[in-house]
Amino acid sequence: MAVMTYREALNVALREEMRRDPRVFVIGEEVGLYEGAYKVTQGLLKEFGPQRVVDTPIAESGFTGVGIGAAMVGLRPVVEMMTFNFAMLALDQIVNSAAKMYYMSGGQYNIPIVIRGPGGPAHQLAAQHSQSMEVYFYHVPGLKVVRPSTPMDAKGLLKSAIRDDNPVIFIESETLYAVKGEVPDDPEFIIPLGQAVVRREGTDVTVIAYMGMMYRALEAAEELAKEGISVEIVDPRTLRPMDTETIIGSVRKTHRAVVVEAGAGFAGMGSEISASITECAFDDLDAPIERVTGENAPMPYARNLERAKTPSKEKIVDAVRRVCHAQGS
Amino acid sequence: MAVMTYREALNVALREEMRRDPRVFVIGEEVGLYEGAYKVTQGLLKEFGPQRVVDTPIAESGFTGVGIGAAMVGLRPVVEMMTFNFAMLALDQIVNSAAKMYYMSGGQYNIPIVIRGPGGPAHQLAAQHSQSMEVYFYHVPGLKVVRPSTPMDAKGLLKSAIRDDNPVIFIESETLYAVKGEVPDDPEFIIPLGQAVVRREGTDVTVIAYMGMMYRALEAAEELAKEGISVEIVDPRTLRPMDTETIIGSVRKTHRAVVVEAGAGFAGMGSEISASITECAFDDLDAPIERVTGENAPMPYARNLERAKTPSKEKIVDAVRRVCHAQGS
Amino acid sequence: MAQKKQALNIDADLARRLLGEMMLIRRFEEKAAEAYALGKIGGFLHLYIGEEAVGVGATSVLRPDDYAISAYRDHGHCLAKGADPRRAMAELFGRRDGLCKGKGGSMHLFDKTVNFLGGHAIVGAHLPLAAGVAFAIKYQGGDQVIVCYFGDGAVHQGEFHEAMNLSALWKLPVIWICENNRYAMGTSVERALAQPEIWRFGLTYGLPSERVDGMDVLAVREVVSRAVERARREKVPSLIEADTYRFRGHSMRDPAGAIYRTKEEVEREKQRDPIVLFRDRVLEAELLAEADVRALEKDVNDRIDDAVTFADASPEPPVEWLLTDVYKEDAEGV
Amino acid sequence: MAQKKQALNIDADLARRLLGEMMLIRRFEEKAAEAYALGKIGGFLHLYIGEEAVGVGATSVLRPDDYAISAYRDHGHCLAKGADPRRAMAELFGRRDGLCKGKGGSMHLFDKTVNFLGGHAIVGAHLPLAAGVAFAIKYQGGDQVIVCYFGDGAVHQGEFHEAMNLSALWKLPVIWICENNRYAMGTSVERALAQPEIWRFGLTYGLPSERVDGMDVLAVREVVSRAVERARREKVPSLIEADTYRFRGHSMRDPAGAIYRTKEEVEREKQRDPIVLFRDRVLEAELLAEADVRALEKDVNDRIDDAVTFADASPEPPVEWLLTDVYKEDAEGV
Ligand SMILES: Cc1ncc(C[n+]2csc(CCOP(=O)(O)OP(=O)(O)O)c2C)c(N)n1
Ligand SMILES: Cc1ncc(C[n+]2csc(CCOP(=O)(O)OP(=O)(O)O)c2C)c(N)n1
Ligand SMILES: [Mg+2]
Ligand SMILES: [Mg+2]
Repeated sequence: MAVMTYREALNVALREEMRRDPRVFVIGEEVGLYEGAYKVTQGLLKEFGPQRVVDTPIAESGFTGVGIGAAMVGLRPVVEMMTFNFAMLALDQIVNSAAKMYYMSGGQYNIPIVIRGPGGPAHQLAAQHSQSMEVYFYHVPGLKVVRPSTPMDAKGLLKSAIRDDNPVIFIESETLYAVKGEVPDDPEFIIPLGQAVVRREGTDVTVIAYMGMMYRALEAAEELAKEGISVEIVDPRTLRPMDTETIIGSVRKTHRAVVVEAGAGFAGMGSEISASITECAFDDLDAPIERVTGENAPMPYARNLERAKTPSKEKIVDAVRRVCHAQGS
Repeated sequence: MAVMTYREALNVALREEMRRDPRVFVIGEEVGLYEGAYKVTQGLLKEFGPQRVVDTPIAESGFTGVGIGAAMVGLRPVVEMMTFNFAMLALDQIVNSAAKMYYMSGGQYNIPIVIRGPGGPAHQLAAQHSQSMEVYFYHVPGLKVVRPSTPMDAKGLLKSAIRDDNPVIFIESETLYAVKGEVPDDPEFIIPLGQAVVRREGTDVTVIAYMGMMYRALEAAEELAKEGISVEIVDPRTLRPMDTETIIGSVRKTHRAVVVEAGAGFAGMGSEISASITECAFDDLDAPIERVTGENAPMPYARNLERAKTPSKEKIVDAVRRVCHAQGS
Repeated sequence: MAQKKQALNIDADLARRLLGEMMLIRRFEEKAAEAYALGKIGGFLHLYIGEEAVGVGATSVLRPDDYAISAYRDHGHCLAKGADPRRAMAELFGRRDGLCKGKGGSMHLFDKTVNFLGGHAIVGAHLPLAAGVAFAIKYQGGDQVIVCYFGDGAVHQGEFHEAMNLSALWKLPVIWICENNRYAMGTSVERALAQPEIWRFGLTYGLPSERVDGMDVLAVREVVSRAVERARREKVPSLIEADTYRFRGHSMRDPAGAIYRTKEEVEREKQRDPIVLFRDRVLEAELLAEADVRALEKDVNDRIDDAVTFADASPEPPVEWLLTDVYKEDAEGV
Repeated sequence: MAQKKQALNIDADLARRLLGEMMLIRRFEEKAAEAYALGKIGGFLHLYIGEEAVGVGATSVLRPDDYAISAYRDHGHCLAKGADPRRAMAELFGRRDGLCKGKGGSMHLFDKTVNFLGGHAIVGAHLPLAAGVAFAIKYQGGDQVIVCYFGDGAVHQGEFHEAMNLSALWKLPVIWICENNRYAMGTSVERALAQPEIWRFGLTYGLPSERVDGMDVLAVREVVSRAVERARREKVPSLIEADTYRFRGHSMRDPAGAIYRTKEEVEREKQRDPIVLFRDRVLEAELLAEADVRALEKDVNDRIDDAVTFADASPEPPVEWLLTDVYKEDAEGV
């Protein structure tokens, strides 16, 4: 195990997969000469040359379509979105071309593509550059959606995504790139898509959270431990397919659940998880599930408003307390 | 009250609002000379001329942006999406420009625009032309989202949408255009956005459904009535803002709920409604909420597969039965 | 006679092939229209009648390992590329033996066995895909090309610009063929493009660009052949505007004599029928005799009747297929 | 002297105004960079240093009721249009008295009082908005125009094509000004556009199109003035490519001497500093004296210092504002 940053873990994953499979190539804005707006592709141009590390014009729909077309005839593109905010411009290609091609063609053309880049709230990037983008993708049949919270997951899941035969939306985070953690050296280390992980064991309440929110939930759990509330934290890691089994398993144990997500709450991941827990484990629940979500506003620029927009440790703590005190009912 | 089709009701709404307010204009593909791909804009070019009924090239992002820009400086555009499937190409404009402008500008520039057209499953239009598109919009702060199920609602809600000072996504349905119903003649008749309606009163279970699914739910209710199950049907009409009060009120009465939606189920409207009922009325629930949704696949072309993809009366009936028989637990 | 043959610069075999393929497509479309009227085909049905010379002419200079991709008006391109009319018709009928198991339908024909990369129904969206296929060809060191057919309506879209630029910037072996039938649904080119000579757009990107009579199968053949050579040898993309016309409405839901064009215009354009013109030329050049043409006609009719019979006989797809082909899970990549 | 004055073809007042505005923008940006380093400004900060002649020259021929719209590198355009530097700086600081109440930030400056329609951060997306504003002007029977500034990077996007076509097709009073500073982040124009002479793209759509030295405020003024006249009187849109350069990095996170361009290139381009060039010319022409320039400089420095003080003093927005301005509910339309 080496200790490395989340960014380095992604870089290593790309490098290893490109060495392993000559069909894998990287394409996107500034991925080559500039080595990535967030330096995830650092050194790749030097090692693999301009044919496999392809700088593009600012044409998200165009170059995503190029990736999909290339995937139709045997390549395995990794398309970088400089940030996922720009993926909105390529959404038609992702939904109507990538996600449906295998189905429309009756199983003739699958699209082994990874579309990756940072997404989610970042620091004061304001309304158009600081959005939780996964909501546009996880609803879509034909897509897989990954949100890796740790360096180890970043590596293991990106490698799985690249080896997957389907379009995978892989959303990293500007705010996690510098996070350090242990990462296995083994180039055959992968983490299968669709497996949640229990980040912290507990007995009183299950908190489901990923990415930055997972870290906030960990802090909240420490604080709650002091008052005797034992929090179990489940990180889904893959949002689609969702590992409902692990989540339900945990809720069956704790009988209470809080879902945390950075994005706006209306019809988000929290809604889905809450609905599916209710469906599958209604009789196990001792209290209504609470959702702690981003406020229903665009992302403001001002620091204090930005802070207020995204779930805080305090809000998570409060929600957990409410859920736990509801036991009398 | 006149009896007219859903299509005519929309046409009348457009006509009345254009007469009432010279700032209102219609823009989109084939809205003028061709009088609308689905004839919703029939006769408008003749009455209002080419300045106010604007045919566009096939450039969804471009002409939606034109609408938004025009709305910034005082006009009130009604943008027609020939079908909502193509709105995916304009999603960046809708989300990043229209929905956020008022907020980003600190309240200086609001965007009074309506984006309308048919959406949802239609007859054998296959994967790219038969999608439930509301899911891409109702999550977004700054947007309102309407799905009118009847001719009266079509008229009353479209007029409200046009008078609203915010971007409103107004999704009609190919399969409802020919439906007939009573529609008030009064040009000042409007239905406020954000108000659900009880389509059928009942005491045993609340079914929440809109558009085609609402009609199927009505049929299911008739069948269930024969076995002594009394179904209340709530049609939200506006998905955002959602009239949670009416829904919760009904559930408080019936203690059971089934949510039906045509779109794929993962993280859809059913998830949101289920989660919010659970949150607000957990103790009133005698059974877990069930979601009856479109299957998690792209829309197939073949008639029989298409039928299997979308919720049937039978599936609704089954779900209601399950929910009602769960009372023992 | 020899002289006349020379004038056409093709031999009898080729004449028979080109004429036969155009007739096959025409017949396929006529029968599809009938089936639509009978309710055997649902959804949208866009016929290629009148435009056969473009797809047939272009495909006639391709190799089997070359690719083609199209929009929703795709039957002609798919058949020209070599797809079995029986399986194509079965797809239109939504049947199990259809090219796409009945899941795709008329707008989404795909046939991997002949490198036909589909039928795409979002106007403009398949242009970047074509660039991507060309990118992959170059990446893999191949010498294939891809032909991308699109309508004049796709030129309105931003993705046209992005695809032209990327293909020119990266020198990709793609031949862009704009089938300018003068209308995008009810919108004439003049009402949609500030500059309606579409081939000129290519020049802005430095692409070899030209216009061709899309009703003349040999002219199409010649122009595309030059473009294919450039693409194969030098990886230079080209833009070709084929001047053509659709004799029917936009789709079966749009009556032919609609408001946006006059009956006279349609009748006038029908004088340019690519099949009649070519048939007359080969007869005149005595490449084929009347009897040959009649034999061809019979053969084509038989094949299409057979296709309809086949499609009719094919069962609906099993309902379990609703949920197959959503994800590919046998993991080639691992 | 009179002769020299004639050579510049402007009077001392205008010279003072143009020079003063360019200096104001420069100073604003320098102070913003300082504040960024101090952590008073967060997020992305894109400076306009080196490009001042474009925004100032263009705006100088506009009327107050004309509109302007820009991308995320918007400070210069917003100030040139007449926004109060104090409120602009307060916006960068994320404060209550900012132009957008602190909600927009550097990339999203809006000022309705001077018809500045924002700061938009999705490359290419504000071009259709500009066409829409021009559409509304024409609809309302007005004779205003809109100037739309965008980078060379926006030309890569499909929306550029759609906006050019729509504006030309519908004859909209918009002046498209491409600020070609030769790079989109780290990508040179040559690495992004198959045909790198951007002004030529306009010709494809039949737009009057030309290139201008974007470091020469008078040249910009002249070219834009012609375009404004055409737009105002005949509703003819124009495309202008202004040849300019950014002296700093793409944003504060991109060091100036980055890998994608050489130090030598940057130094050479700095010799074209639009402020130095214009100052020297007006001094030489004796339109202004050294003392005038010094006075201007002092005035500009004072105003910007004042802006910083103002911004510093302005409180954070009240936290309740998080949820205001999401929907407008007083229903103008009813
Ligand atoms: C993005 C998008 N917008 C609108 C449509 C609806 N539509 C289908 S075909 C068509 C006209 C296209 O015309 P053209 O490209 O000229 O092709 P033709 O039908 O003439 O072959 C339109 C507007 C669509 N399919 N996709
Ligand atoms: C659609 C989109 N893609 C990518 C980005 C990231 N990005 C921000 S600025 C920029 C470069 C734009 O360059 P240019 O248009 O030349 O403007 P300049 O910065 O030179 O003024 C890029 C790629 C973005 N904001 N929007
Ligand atoms: Mg056409
Ligand atoms: Mg630039």
